[in-house]
Amino acid sequence: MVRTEIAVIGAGPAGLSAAIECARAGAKVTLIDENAKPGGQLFKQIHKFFGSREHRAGIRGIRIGEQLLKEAQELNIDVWLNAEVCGIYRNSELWVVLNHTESRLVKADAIIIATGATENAVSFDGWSLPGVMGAGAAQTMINLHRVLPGDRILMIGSGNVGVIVSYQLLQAGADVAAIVEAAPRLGGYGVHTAKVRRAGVPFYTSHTVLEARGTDHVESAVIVELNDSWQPVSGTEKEFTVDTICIAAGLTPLTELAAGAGCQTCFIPTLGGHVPMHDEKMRTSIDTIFVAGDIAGVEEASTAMEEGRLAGIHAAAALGYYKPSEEQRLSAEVWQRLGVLRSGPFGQKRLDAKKDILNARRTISEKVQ
Amino acid sequence: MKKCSNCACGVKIDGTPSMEELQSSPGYPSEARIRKGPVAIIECVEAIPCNPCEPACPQGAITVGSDITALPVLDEEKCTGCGVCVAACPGLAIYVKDFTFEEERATILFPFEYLPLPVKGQIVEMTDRFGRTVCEGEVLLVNTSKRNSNTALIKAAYDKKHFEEVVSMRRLARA
Amino acid sequence: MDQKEKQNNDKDRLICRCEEITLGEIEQAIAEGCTTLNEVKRRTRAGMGLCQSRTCSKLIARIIAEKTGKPLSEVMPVTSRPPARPVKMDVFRSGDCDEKDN
Amino acid sequence: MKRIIEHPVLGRLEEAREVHIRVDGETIPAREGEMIAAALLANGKSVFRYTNKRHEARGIYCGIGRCTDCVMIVNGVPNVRTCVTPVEEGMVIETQQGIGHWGQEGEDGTD
Repeated sequence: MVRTEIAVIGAGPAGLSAAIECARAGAKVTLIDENAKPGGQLFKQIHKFFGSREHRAGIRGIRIGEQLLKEAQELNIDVWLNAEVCGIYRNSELWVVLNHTESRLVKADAIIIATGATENAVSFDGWSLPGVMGAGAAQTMINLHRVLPGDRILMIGSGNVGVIVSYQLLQAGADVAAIVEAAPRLGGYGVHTAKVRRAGVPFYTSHTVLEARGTDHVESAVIVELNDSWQPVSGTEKEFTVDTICIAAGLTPLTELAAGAGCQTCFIPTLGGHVPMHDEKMRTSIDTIFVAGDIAGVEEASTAMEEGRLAGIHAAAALGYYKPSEEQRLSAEVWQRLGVLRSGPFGQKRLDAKKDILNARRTISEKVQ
Repeated sequence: MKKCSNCACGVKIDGTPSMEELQSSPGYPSEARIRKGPVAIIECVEAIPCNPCEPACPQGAITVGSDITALPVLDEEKCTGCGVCVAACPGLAIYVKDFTFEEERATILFPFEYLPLPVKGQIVEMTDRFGRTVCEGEVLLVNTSKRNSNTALIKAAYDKKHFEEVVSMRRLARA
Repeated sequence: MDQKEKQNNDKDRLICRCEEITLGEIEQAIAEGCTTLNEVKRRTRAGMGLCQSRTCSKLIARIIAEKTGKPLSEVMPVTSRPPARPVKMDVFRSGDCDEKDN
Repeated sequence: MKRIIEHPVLGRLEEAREVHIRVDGETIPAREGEMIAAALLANGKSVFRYTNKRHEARGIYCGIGRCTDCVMIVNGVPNVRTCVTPVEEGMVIETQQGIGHWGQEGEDGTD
């Protein structure tokens, strides 16, 4: 059995930030990730981030990832790679499988779960054909592995992921035939949609994908218009010759470890579905377990990093590494930056949803008392 | 694409802001200012938390304010059209256009993140907000300064008749 | 394609990619009384494959919610148990697993 | 399907040592350390397996090891997630039929 003070699960933007804060506070931290490289999905984010200078606005996600890794290295954080956390026991023990072959038990005084989210599916005829993939998969292929999954792409979903990945597919040298959105209005930021629109990519609002055609690979895609009650209007089908269909239909928090550990969840559709209840300190219904990033409600990398910091500060404080006054001061700084990121019409919805989680957590802790 | 293709549906349907949305936003310069010479055209019409344009401007001509979700406000008298904001905008939503470049031609400085890059003197297809070719353009400058972290800045001259529509150039075919 | 033909086609549409369970099979399970993800899973094997329902659980939840009128919050989630990742049996003979047993 | 050599943001693809893997009996080049799925895509292969019941083609779907759609038989081990398993020199990879099988085809050296 390996002893550590704080175990952080997931080395994406939230987990890295959390581990950095824990180490800064002086805690012994072990950062565990199932991938061969740390960074999570951050190294796929090759666009410049929004926010202000304190959120590293204007810097590409991939550079922010490099900065975080450098900080983690300078703080001598113990990083375990190719390490899958398969279960959490007794609120403090992690079952870790190394390189798919070897079991390890890690005992920690506090655990921060930052496992991120998984892409939602959309089912349609032919959606299991090779060539139909998550938008995130296409993004992984082009930006991490530097391989184009196809030459001509149809994107399903106009949220930020859909439009950003469309833009990045164009940058990688592919063509994007169209972006299809079931809702009557586009989901992503206007600056993102404008970038792909001026590259000639058309948007089809109130449309959905009906079918992927092809034998062993996608050869074309059929889309159809939706009426006001979201039903397909027959006769409005359009066929696009494409070799790839990307699905960007939102994300769902990866809560299996938290739920398996016994953390109570609540259902918040705006943030992706079931999320572990947590308080202002990012602490779940189990006192030793914290969450941060997309698992705590799907937002974006900038907010994930701030939440990671919060979880790190409070986990370290829970182990006595900060005096309450210091903890409060550091936490207030992060909350201020989070408040800024959650402002405006896009942020407000997430802010309200976050409040629902905090209220749910408060209710259960009152019940306990 | 639905209902109209040319149109004033706006950014949430067409994906690109309509002229109405642009002209009623505080970052879009007045007709009078445009006629005086190079000026920043800020095509940011949606309140998102973002403000790198503000500190980037050496003239202090762009204000977002403490609520960084506010739209950038252009002080068109202070703006010299220097173009620093063009590369600073993470959304690639700022251009500098010069109506006074020549008798017949205006110029645009725009961000471009595709390969291959054009070369100085090359004739390219200038495109509008919908990606349609509007007219030819002559590339005057290709700035690949490291400071802009791989966002190239391209300056091109094009027919003044299309002053407002042109925002970019068509991607060039890959070898 | 007329509406009926379309509906028949829909029945063949895959929902669970791993176990190759169709919309028709899931609707059948619901018709037979399944009202949660866990119940549909036990009845049809949808979500029991290699990916452990990571891809299809939300799709199935929506189908159940639509057919039964139950809110999504009550239909989801599936019970999570270790291992959270596919693990080879060999692993149980390795390292700390032995230690834990002893 | 091809490698992205020049990229406007990421720059030129770094040189990597070339390794060779055997895919269904055919030797193909790969970049050392890259994921099997990426090497296959770069070589124009997008069908990684055929399913058990409907015998339908499958390939990359999630690309990050969650969906298990891209599994193949790697060095005689079935159900290996190729999108998160790096290539190694001499690796033997087979298109998986159904639930696959243990042991390599042609292990006796006849190929």
